[in-house]
Amino acid sequence: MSEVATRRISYSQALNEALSEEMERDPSVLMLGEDVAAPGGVFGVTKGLYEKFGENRVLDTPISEEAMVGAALGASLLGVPTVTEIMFGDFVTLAMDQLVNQAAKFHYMTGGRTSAPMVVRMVTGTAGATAAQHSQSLESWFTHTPGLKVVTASTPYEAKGLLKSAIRDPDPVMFFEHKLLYNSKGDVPEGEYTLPLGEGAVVREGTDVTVVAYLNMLPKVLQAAKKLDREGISVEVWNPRSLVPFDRAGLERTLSKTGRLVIVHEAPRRSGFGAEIAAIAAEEYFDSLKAPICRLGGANTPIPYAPEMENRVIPGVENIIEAVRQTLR
Amino acid sequence: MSEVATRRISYSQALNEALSEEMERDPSVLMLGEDVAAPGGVFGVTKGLYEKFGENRVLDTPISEEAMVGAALGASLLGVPTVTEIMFGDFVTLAMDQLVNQAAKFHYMTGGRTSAPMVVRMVTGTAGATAAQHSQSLESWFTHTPGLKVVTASTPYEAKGLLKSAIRDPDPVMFFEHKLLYNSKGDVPEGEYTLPLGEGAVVREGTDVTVVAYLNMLPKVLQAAKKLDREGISVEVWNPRSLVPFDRAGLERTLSKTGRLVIVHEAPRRSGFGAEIAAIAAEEYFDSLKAPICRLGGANTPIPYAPEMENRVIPGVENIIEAVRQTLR
Amino acid sequence: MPNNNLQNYNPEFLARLYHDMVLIRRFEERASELRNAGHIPGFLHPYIGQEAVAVGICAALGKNDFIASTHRGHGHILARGGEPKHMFAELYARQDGYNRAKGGSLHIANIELGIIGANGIVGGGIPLVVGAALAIKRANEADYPGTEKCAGGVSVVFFGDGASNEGSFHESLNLAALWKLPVIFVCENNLYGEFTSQEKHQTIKDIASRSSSYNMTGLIADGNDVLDVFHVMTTAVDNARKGNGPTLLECKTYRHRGHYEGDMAHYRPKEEVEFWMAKDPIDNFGKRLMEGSLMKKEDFQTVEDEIEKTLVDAAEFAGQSPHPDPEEALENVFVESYEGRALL
Amino acid sequence: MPNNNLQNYNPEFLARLYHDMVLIRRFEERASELRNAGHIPGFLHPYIGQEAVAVGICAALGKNDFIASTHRGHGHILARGGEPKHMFAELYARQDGYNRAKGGSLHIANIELGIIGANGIVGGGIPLVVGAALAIKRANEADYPGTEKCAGGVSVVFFGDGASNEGSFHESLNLAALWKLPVIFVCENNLYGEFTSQEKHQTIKDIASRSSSYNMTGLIADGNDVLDVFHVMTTAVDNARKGNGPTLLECKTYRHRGHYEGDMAHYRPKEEVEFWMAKDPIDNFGKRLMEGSLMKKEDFQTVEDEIEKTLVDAAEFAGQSPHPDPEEALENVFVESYEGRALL
Ligand SMILES: Cc1ncc(C[n+]2csc(CCOP(=O)(O)OP(=O)(O)O)c2C)c(N)n1
Ligand SMILES: Cc1ncc(C[n+]2csc(CCOP(=O)(O)OP(=O)(O)O)c2C)c(N)n1
Ligand SMILES: [Mg+2]
Ligand SMILES: [Mg+2]
Repeated sequence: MSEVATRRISYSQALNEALSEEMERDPSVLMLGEDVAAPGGVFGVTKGLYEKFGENRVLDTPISEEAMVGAALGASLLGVPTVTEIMFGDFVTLAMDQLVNQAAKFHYMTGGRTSAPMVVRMVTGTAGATAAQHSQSLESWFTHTPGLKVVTASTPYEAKGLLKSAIRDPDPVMFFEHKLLYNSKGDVPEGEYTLPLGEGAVVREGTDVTVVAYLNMLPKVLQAAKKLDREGISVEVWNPRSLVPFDRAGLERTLSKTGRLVIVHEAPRRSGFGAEIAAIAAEEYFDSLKAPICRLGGANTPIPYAPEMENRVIPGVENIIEAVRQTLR
Repeated sequence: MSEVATRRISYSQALNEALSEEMERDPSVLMLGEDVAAPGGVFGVTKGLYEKFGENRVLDTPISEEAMVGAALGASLLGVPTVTEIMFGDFVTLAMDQLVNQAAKFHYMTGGRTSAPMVVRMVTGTAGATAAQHSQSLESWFTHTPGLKVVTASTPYEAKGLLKSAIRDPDPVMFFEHKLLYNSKGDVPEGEYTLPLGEGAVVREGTDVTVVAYLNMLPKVLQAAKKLDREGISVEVWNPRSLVPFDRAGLERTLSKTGRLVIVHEAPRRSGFGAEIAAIAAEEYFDSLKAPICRLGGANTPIPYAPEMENRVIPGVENIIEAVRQTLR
Repeated sequence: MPNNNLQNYNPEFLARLYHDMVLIRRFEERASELRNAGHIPGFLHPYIGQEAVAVGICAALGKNDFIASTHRGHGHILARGGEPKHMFAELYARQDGYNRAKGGSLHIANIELGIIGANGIVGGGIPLVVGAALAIKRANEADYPGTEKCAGGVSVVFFGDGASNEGSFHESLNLAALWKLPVIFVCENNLYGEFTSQEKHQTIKDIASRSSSYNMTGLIADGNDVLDVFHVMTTAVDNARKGNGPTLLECKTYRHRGHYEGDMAHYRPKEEVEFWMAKDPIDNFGKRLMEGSLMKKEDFQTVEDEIEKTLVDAAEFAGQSPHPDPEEALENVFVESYEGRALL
Repeated sequence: MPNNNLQNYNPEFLARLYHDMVLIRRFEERASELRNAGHIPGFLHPYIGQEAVAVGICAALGKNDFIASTHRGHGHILARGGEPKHMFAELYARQDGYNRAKGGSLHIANIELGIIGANGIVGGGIPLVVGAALAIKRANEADYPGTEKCAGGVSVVFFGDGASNEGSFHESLNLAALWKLPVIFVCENNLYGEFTSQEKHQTIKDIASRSSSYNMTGLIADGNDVLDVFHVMTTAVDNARKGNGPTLLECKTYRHRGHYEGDMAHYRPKEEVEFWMAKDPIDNFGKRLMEGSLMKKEDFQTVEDEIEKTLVDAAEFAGQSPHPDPEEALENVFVESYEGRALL
């Protein structure tokens, strides 16, 4: 790999750059959302775009998620790509029909004769005692909805590269961000780049066990891996980046190397995307498995308010370490 | 087991009896839905209830799924149990917020100080060229939503016994029925009975492989099992009945007997409930597994209109036979 | 300004309106026969009785305009230029269908013809036209590839009285009004949502009055009078093109048949049915054309003959169109290859 | 019939209104301080400026009535009889909180007090009161266990101008009107939904006018005048209890602070803020009480002192309440044991 000049910027700035560059590249792209224009979004991701691209391209919507997403779809069907922000991922519940029955199926239902280049960005995850209706991680639902692509961004580098790809993608993309990552910093190339959907990444090489993680579980897993290193346990950390399309070959490569699998996500364990990964492994790479698979997910509970309970229901570094040890037992 | 007098009735009649008996038992139970009153529901499940219980207890709603489900929840929070029919399961997309952010979480968010005894019945599955927006099987989403119970009814016996339990249950229950089962007939006890949620059933005993199935895959699996019997393959068929709560002990029993697992459902394979079952097996019963797990699910596509394509995306008897054979290879 | 007076219209235009209504009627009758004969696997929601709405509305539209439709969509699609042969092929579930047999009656779409699509979800199409209008607005503002396909256009959604109770109706009207988008929301009030009459699903009579919640123009047309529909629609379209924003246009009408093919509609009072049958949009318009000496008896027969031939040919075309390969079911989940904008 | 004339009211009643408004104001100020001091982990949406609405509305309610609230819910809950100590304990995330530290500010509920709950979803509570009213109607019709807890009641939902654009608003009003349910839909129009002003989220000024879409009574109250709110609400409640159906009641008001604790609200014009500050509901009502010789200067101090003590005690109670055991997080997903109806 040739040397690429990079800068250290925040995840949130990386997203902002992606939006800005893509809106510049393609004069038709529109952005929609609640308080995304002058206010720049409640998490500040869209700051400055309204000033730069004007009120015709960065639109504040009333509080009406169903119409907002439906309108994004309608525009995209006519060749105007849209990026829609759902303020908290929990509110996607109000737009499910437009996403699931309309956006996901349009291309298919029309025999391939339409295309819906739309991105729906949403923030996910538990942080800061925002309780049950502002803390969920709902990505798994959308992986069960054929016709939607599902992308998670875990670092500033991914945030920018994946969001740019998502905006250029001809299909509807559900783009998941995490509250706790917005301020995290990382190296991002100076120039233009994109990251393909459907390609995972080995974030840390190791030989004893593969830990799959994304979003805010990734930094926790990396911490755990460091600690485990001191115990002489070598952890390979693999990040699928996009859940749909899913990089099976990447999973296979790491599994055939380690033979042990731990999957970590913040969403409730039951029927989370970890179940799908575990099932793939148990079906297709069964013979490479040297030990039972271990899934670590959020507890099968709503998210409680009190911080000590909040912590209890989300996998922590210690849980990850314990899970890895157990897999090696 | 002592002899119980039975009759042969249809699945749809069994549901109707459950509704009627429970509304008689408890004078507060209300029923809501689109065209459930005088018309008796588009699938005829609620026929006669309006005549029997009157317009104060069997309510036709306007076409507004969100308010309908929210109203059901509001009534149930005040101690009035409700049974709501969503005409086609696909339309549940319009009521997701009330189900997921409200009903599922109320008991939890209030520290256990409220209860929402509500049932949401919906018909699911692919049949009769009803295409992408009238054919889905969405049960997996709700298994990923802590606070909701998820029940499937695969026979008249189950339909009546499980629906009665669901209505008496203090928690919100998502109750899944299947289009193609409404006219199927089966033995149902004469008198009062209920079936507990959280208890699966061995539908057919066998020794070589366990096939897990529910809803309209169950009769297909039974057909396949019969055919396989002639090849000398002994299939145990296990029906979880309720997905949440899930009968782990039941799964363990059958797996420890056969050591081989095939899971069949109509919902898309990716992130379907089969993934969860496979993951449980690969985590907890790994050592009893003699072969890779095999999941058979709907294709990861929307449901197409043309019958020949419809057939292609839903597991058929031949696919099941092939999967079982492969697991034994 | 067009109005309800026959003399103000070009005779060919009037003949076309009549023709299009009859085409829809005969198409629906034929579809029902073909379904009963086992050629159509899915269910159908016949548009019979409401023809004046689809035809009057679409007659006011031009090339860059878009419509979104409903479960009861055949009439809209025919009025907007859908070809019976590709529609029958779709209903037959054959390769030459508009949607290559993947959609069926509930999902016929063709963006090139300005048809965003029928829709199986009641109210599901309403937000889509808000978006289409956004795209139109964007095309009006800026030049980018595809602009020419929708610049200057308006977008139109059909929906029923029942649909006017869905949240999507409310949210979409609010949005369109706020952004002054070129949308015409066409409510076909046929007095029933499935088996439930209007007074059992809402407490108002004039759905157009709901426009006041959005400070939007609300108009009512006699949905059984194609010229009235056209006339009122023209006002709405003019306003939309001038940038004066959306309109909620209610067309009062009635479906002659049950909710779907097979529903005997016993829930409707006999007098009501008779009242509306007497207001048949085709018979009445035909009579007016006769009285105005715009069509002669034999002209009607000519129309019928021509349509009969079209439909016979269309059904034959559909019957001869190949069945899809089952493996096609696995295609088109995602766009396979994508160079530039897919459609426009 | 109550009205806006002080002389028509019992002095104790008036004093209670004043007291309750001050209690809310001081509660919110204190909550903000406690949050800044690190005692409250979650975010807060202060109700300051809108006190007359909560107090006027709840003063018209009785024991069998129910309210559902919003993200900006502390005022409603206090006005309905919520105890500051259990509220602070909830905000502190302690065991003695109304929701045992599982809900926090956005979810405080107590069915025994007639509080169905605050709600983190804009518009999320609106359908719930339609259901509560259904339960009330059922209790009025039939005797079954729990009936006595809600028979004869009405149910009330608070929501904002922003929420009036959600589909749930539309669907719920339609349903309540259709079924003539005893619901009062109280829209607190404080001119903003988050950072977006009313004219940027809808094209109407009077949200009450949306009642016409449902043939429902729509009323407007001066949301900064507690007596006017009470007066108008009384009419609505009477109507509901008499079986005359629901009302949409808009209260025009303003929040003094930002959308949430920490929002500096720079998006609001200075003149607008000043205009509304001069209409402070507490100051103005206090002045009227003085002018009417219903409260003396020292009475105001007594109210302040009493409330100060209540809040100091409440904060102390909250601070001493035990932290939840983290393992409690795993409880209450489902009802553990269930004998008979859980609540009523
Ligand atoms: C969201 C949703 N709910 C319910 C249905 C079932 N359904 C199909 S058509 C229909 C009635 C629609 O009534 P209306 O909007 O008046 O249209 P009409 O059938 O009269 O043309 C219903 C309830 C549906 N398809 N989608
Ligand atoms: C469904 C949903 N969308 C968006 C939000 C984020 N949000 C919280 S409060 C709020 C503004 C609500 O405005 P309004 O209804 O006027 O109430 P106010 O805050 O003025 O009291 C928004 C957009 C939410 N909580 N729920
Ligand atoms: Mg209708
Ligand atoms: Mg507001």
